[in-house]
Amino acid sequence: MSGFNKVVNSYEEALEGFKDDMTVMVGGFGLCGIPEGLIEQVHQLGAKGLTAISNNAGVDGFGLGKWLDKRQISTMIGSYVGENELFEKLLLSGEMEVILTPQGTLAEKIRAGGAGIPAFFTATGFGTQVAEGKETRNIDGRDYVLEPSLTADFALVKAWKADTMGNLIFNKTAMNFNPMMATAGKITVAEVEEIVEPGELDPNFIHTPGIYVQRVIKGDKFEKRIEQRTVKQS
Amino acid sequence: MSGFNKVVNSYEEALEGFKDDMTVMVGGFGLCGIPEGLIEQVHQLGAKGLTAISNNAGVDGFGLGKWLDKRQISTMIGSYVGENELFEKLLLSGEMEVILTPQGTLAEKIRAGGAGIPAFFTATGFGTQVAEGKETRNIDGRDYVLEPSLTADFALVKAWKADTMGNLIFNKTAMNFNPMMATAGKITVAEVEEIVEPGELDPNFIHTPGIYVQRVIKGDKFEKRIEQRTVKQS
Amino acid sequence: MALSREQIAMRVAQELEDGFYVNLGIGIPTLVANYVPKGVEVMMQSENGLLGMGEFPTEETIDPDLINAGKQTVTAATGAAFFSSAESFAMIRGGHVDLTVLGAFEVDQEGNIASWMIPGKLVKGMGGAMDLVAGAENIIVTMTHANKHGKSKILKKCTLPLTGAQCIKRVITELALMEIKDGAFHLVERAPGVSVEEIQEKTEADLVIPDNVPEMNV
Amino acid sequence: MALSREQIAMRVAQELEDGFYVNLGIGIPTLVANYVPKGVEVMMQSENGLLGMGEFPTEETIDPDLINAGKQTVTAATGAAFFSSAESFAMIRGGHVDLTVLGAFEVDQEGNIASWMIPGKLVKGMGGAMDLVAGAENIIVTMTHANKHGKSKILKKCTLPLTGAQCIKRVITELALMEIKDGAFHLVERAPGVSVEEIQEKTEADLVIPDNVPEMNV
Repeated sequence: MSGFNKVVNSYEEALEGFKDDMTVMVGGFGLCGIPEGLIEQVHQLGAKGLTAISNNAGVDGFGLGKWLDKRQISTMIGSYVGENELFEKLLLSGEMEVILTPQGTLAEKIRAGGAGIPAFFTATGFGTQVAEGKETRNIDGRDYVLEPSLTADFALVKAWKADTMGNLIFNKTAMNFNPMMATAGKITVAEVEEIVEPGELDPNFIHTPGIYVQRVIKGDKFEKRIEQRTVKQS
Repeated sequence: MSGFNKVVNSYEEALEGFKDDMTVMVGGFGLCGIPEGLIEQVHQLGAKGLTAISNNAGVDGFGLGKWLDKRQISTMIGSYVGENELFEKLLLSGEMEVILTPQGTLAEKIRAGGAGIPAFFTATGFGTQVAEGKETRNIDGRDYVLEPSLTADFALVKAWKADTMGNLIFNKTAMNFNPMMATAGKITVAEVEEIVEPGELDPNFIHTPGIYVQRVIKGDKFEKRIEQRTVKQS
Repeated sequence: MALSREQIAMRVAQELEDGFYVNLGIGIPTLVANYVPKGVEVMMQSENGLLGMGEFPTEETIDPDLINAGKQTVTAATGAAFFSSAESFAMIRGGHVDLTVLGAFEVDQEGNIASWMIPGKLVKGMGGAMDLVAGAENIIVTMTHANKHGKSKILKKCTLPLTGAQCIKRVITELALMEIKDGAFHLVERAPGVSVEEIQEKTEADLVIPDNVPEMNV
Repeated sequence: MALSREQIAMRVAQELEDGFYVNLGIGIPTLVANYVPKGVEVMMQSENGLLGMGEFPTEETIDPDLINAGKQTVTAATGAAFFSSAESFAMIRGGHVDLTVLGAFEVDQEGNIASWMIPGKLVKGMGGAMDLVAGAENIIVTMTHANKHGKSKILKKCTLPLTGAQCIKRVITELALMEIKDGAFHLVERAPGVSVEEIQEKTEADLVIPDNVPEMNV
């Protein structure tokens, strides 16, 4: 078998080597573009003490909410708690460490991690709690905060289509954090809706080149739950 | 006319406001993916004292080589002199200031400029001339150099297709520096091979969203000179 | 009379210019999209990765892969583009968005804004708000002038954890449009029928009042 | 006998593993692509924005928009991807490329490399070389052991401006394969028929020679 065939055939194989106390990135914005099957598998595995990096933490009982149910996360790095009551409770009680990070800074920290940039300056968060304990600097008259990058042992991402070599494309706003996270995982696992042969994706329009992806699994089902179902009055 | 129609009909209009002593980014890698008509127009205008940011400086008499002919560039920021004799001569004689910058650092400095990141750390160039006079820092056991970002008064880029709103797609390796430069110009002008109506480019596969692009011009001809014509022996 | 939420949105909408790329926050800012002036076209940026947000879908066209930053199902406008969160915030942080409209709990006369957290009570996270206030040159804050107990939210100094420091220049409330400069709020317009005295009374911050304060045209 | 350029490339090619993403520099490194072992598939990264570089085109398929980092016209392999220079160097700087092969003027026993400039004589610019040596964990330098006047280029300390500091661990010349560790070159293999004494003589650097130095299999 070619060394470039990244396809695995079970969730067990997709998460081989996943252990307690690891750092794991999980793609998605709210419930849009989350790797549902991989999240479920981590839930099944029951791994504990995780540092989870994800913009949100799902909703009660779905998405990363499942990991919260089992208290699998010891540290959560994200930007938005939202309407997740258990998350808010664990945060306020101090039962789970939560590092709230501005959304754009979070995205850039992950991109930087994948791109070998250990730290960068951003104006975001200067003068706020986010800057506490961090180096700040005035550059050309503006104040900035130095933000270190983020990487992870595993990055779990959701893509629309993959070829067997791990080239990925995403669909609409289900892209969100997935492409950056794909670059920042030591092991990046992509859960996808469709796997095609190499050459079927246009090389001019690959969102994530296969070099970043170690494993590809075809999801067995995607619930794609909608958080705010808004429709036009006709 | 809609405020989103970025199409201009002449090179004069495309470069309106272009003046002496400005900083200008020019896309392309070697002669691949360069905005030929815009380069020619700057040559015609005869603007002097330019700070030019471009990976290369064309070849003798073509591409940015034309600006060298007229001594239009006072400072050149690029990564590779290559086979451009006049460039090498102006560099060695000190007639033109040349800031040689590692290619990846150059690309990242431009991306950072467009993304509002004023500076970032990179291991590239540590312990070399490139790091001279720059802050260095050991982070988690590795040494890094602090690199400030780059922006420009004008960014001149070459794309394959644009819609009238300035959404761009690039073709193959003619992409190179063009997408980052498009984000880093106060005025970004895209010279393209084809202009289509909004909605004709798939929103899932836009390389450069129109928000970065102020003007679009359909190039009247592209010579697309090849530097190293290599073919397979059959 | 104090402006309704819709009227606040209408007044903000008057600031839209043809060709503007605009980011609208949740709440009143979202309503601004309903009052885009005739002859003006704007493109809405949604920080989860969409430039060119369209109207809500129908039951038939609803797509769970296409939402806005408020997690509502939306459509893409003609000429839209999708991109990653890193690209989206490159746009925002890099100052490419022409106008940002967002809500707040408090704003003070130094231009500080608090909008994301009430210690011990409400922790929603800052989401993209800190990036938006740090990245935009042109920000309009929409908020109520005072809380339901009548306590002013237009302050000398914010009491809640900040979202951004010294970044706010314009605020529109149900009572007034104010600009922040030189360490004070400057009254620019008042809601129709609202007196300068009422505004003064509900403003804890230093308020500079010019001789003539025109009524808003809403 | 000293290795030919092709033989150096053949020896380097033995380091390729199935599934490797590889960046090959200009010169001898380019030749490595011709000797990929049977049963091994590799993808070539070209730093101008191509992962999956294919063979040269025919006169019919030549495309000025499709070149490699050496500015040669190429084709794209099945499963290739095109991307920007920023993305390309994110791959390189981020350590995602499995093997980088590049040439040098000088290498020293601290792992420093000089490959981009000869003051007063040759200024080509560093191109992507500084990023490649800083980004890759696994680098092989191919070079001649000495210059045409017999002066060693395997040095105690580089004399030319550096491309990277303390980043080189393996060097293959026409005479030997050496590893750099603990501040010295370690002789690992010698070219067939080349004596340890000849290598020692042409090496200015400290050279650690084990009891048994096998011949390369090329």
